[in-house]
Amino acid sequence: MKAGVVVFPGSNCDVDCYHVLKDVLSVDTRYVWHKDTDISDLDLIVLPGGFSYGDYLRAGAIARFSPVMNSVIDAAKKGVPIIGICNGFQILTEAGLLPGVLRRNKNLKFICDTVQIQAVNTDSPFTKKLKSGQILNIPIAHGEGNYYVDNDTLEKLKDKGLIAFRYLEDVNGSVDRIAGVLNENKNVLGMMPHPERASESILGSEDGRAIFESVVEYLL
Amino acid sequence: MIAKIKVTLKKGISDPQGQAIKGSLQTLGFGNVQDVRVGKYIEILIDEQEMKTAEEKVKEMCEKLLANPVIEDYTFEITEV
Amino acid sequence: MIAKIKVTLKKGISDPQGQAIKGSLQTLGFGNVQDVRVGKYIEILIDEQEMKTAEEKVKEMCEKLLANPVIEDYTFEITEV
Amino acid sequence: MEQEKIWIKLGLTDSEYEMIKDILGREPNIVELGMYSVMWSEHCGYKNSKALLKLLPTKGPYVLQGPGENAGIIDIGDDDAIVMKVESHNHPSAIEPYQGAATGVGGILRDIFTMGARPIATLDSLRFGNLDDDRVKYIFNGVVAGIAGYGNCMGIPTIAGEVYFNESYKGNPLVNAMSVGIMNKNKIKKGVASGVGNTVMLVGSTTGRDGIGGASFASEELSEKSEEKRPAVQVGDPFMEKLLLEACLELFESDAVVGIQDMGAAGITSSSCEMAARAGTGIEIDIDKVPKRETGMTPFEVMLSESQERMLVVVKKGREKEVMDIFDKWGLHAAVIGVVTDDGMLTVKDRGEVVARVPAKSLANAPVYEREYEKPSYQDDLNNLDIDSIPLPSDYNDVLLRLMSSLDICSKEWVYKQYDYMVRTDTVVIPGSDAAVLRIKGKNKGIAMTIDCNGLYCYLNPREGAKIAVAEAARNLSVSGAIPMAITDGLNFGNPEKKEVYWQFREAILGIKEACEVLGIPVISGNVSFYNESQGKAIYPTPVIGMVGLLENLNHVTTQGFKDKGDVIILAGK
Ligand SMILES: Nc1ncnc2c1ncn2[C@@H]1O[C@H](COP(=O)(O)OP(=O)(O)O)[C@@H](O)[C@H]1O
Repeated sequence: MKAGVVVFPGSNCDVDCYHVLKDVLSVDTRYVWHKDTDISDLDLIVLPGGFSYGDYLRAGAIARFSPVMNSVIDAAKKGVPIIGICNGFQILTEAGLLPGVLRRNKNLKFICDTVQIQAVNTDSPFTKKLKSGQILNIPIAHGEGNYYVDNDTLEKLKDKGLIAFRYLEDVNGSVDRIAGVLNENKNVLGMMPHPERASESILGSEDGRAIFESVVEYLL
Repeated sequence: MIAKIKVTLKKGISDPQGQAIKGSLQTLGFGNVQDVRVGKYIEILIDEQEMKTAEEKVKEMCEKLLANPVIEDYTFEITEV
Repeated sequence: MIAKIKVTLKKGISDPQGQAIKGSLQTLGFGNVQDVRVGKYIEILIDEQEMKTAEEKVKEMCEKLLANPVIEDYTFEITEV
Repeated sequence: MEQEKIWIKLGLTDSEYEMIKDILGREPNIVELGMYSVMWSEHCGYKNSKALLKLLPTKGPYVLQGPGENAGIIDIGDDDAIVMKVESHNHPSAIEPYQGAATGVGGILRDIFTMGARPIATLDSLRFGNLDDDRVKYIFNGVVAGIAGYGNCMGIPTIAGEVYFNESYKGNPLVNAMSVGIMNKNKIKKGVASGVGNTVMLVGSTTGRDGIGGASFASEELSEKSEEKRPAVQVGDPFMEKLLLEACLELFESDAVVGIQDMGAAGITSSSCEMAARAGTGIEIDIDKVPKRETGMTPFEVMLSESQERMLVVVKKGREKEVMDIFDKWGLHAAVIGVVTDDGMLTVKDRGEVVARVPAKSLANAPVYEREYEKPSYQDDLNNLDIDSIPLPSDYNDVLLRLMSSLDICSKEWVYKQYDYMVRTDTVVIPGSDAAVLRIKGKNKGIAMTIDCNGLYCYLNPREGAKIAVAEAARNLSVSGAIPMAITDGLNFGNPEKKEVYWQFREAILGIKEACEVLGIPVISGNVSFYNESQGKAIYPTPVIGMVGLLENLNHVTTQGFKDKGDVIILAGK
């Protein structure tokens, strides 16, 4: 299998995701420049965190129009697993691959912390190694992580089991404490917490690694 | 021509920033402030002769990029420079 | 009354956000976009009878809190609700 | 010009004006005068501090680069080198806290990556007035948000710092940012314009009217009037700088670059004259070729603009296209604006005409002053406290609670939780301990860093206070398991033309010198910020000490806090 980490102008967790896939999990991984459009070699696509285009206007709003995104949308339709972390999640919602929008944190400040999240859905490619209700210690670092969907959409997310993770406590004002969601096909995951920052014991938590391991196992 | 665009939060969507400003204004002594809503104001200079085309284009810009329809509305006016 | 306030960057102050949006609009095919400037749009509902007092108060709010005169200008209009 | 004494308005003295006339053998024109005024300002020229800074020990077994370049460098083994420097942005932050602090971070990061290093951490040392004042709260909020805004967007973790609150900083907050970078020690880049005929390029952002005169502004006391000096504050663009960082590091992979320097205070003027002066060459700049974002800019404005996110690069002749291609890839400007010459002059041309021509070295080497100093009359009184005259508290629990809730002692979580301190996934010890620790990926070693100073101690006794600051920083590193290796010092003082302030400055330097010698830790870079006064009153003398240490074995990391029930508690020292 081959994984790709997309580099938008202003991405800054690209190297962190690359490091976990390549050095920690020994997965064949390459960077994908945002202007490249041929990503047909990839079995897994990561949209990393950061501040693509400075997060100007709205987080993810400009990056969503990068040339690579058409290919990402096509890949999503074909069922290729795609994970958007933090800024990557924001880009996925702006691109319409996931419902909702990420607004400014309710305290209006950037929040960097390690929080607890709970696995809700455990039958997606990204969560299959988790147990339902399992609690993960995982870092967050965002200014715009306040997830919003209207009531109808929320009900739909619940009915179809598309909520991947919830914060144990309300950290940023997200509707229903949602920390991560899946698309209907469950091959696209967006989450605000950073599993790549919790994949090595020296960094204090290895709880995030299961998310990468799940999808690698799914693909093998 | 110059397009002056206001992007505002849809009615019913909470506005924590507006609430924070309201709180600050009240502590600053402006007790009769009842509500504050914060949006974006964008000015775009376009090289376009026809008002009608300009209007169409600006509308398209708003829908594609400038406003997020899930939570935002927009209005604009266009004037000659 | 309702005050509609626009806070914009002073002339000559660079507007990185506007530049990024301009670039994006151009790649989206709006080649005739020549400049983009981004500011804030704030609506304040105040419980005030006198237009004159309202104007004075809003001016004070702008200067004290809503705009930083070092880099920003503001304009507003007030209407009865 | 002679009648109006324009040089006074620009911040030069009569005798400095005479010196300029002597150097040139004629009267300077306005462009030249503008250039001298910024280069001979305290901020760029260090004219009041240079003589004393010479006293600091700057050599040591690990030192690869001491003071004099954009940043200092130490060797941490295996070809790895650590680059570090601290920089103040006090005056801009007093006026526009968010942008002032943000551009402060932007500036110090550029100092690091111009050396060829990738910045891996930022530290911040902050001082404000008491928080019961609304303006102080506004400044505090804005400064922290500004540091967060810039650093987080750049993807460089802000991993340690300090915050103190004291009335003396009310009108003049201190915002010092320190950056640390890592690089291969064989790939150090310097700010030199060598090789006559080589090409001078300006890369990064466009040039506007922002920040004109910022350098001389930073060297003046804050007064009511400074609120009017508006254009001297710039808006930072961390997104642009992130692209600039990546483009520069990519550029350094090739050998096309001869020298590079960031443009901070005094923009094109400082970068070009310093690069020429270091190499003993000259530079000719063509104003027409500078990409501008505003129309009708005069040569004076172009040469003095402090627009952010720009660099001056000297490129081997014929290799310009490589540079353009890399910058183009990152969506940035790269323009040829001049050439290296052999005449030692900084020559500026506008539409074919020479509008300024002065010896580069004369700009880069500001006159050096040794000011008069005198121990302040209040100093002895300050130290006359009779400890026995203070009654013992009746309720120790109450005292403990009061101490713990003091803003200077309480947890600084409110601050550092706004900073992304984990990005790059190297932060092994996060803020909240004595020093922050970063691992170095692929190796079993790490580096620890801290920034410390207690301004009150320095006010009571500047020499002892400075020694205490050095000792505290060294202790913070050693208890974290690291060997202290080098210092970058941020010296924040009042108006050096006042004898008492100059005395404080001198004492503090002597204190740092002594502590460095005893502990064997050299100073490899630093910054001086004078004129930190408001309404005629100086801040507490605040010589901030940034220190980096090496952990040869990451298994030896130790953190604060009790670990397990039953562990033995030992009080060490006396
Ligand atoms: N402005 C700041 N930015 C980042 N970290 C900070 C800041 N202020 C304090 N910290 C962190 O909080 C912890 C406690 O700081 P401080 O109160 O200065 O401790 P001490 O007095 O023990 O040195 C340290 O880890 C320090 O790095």
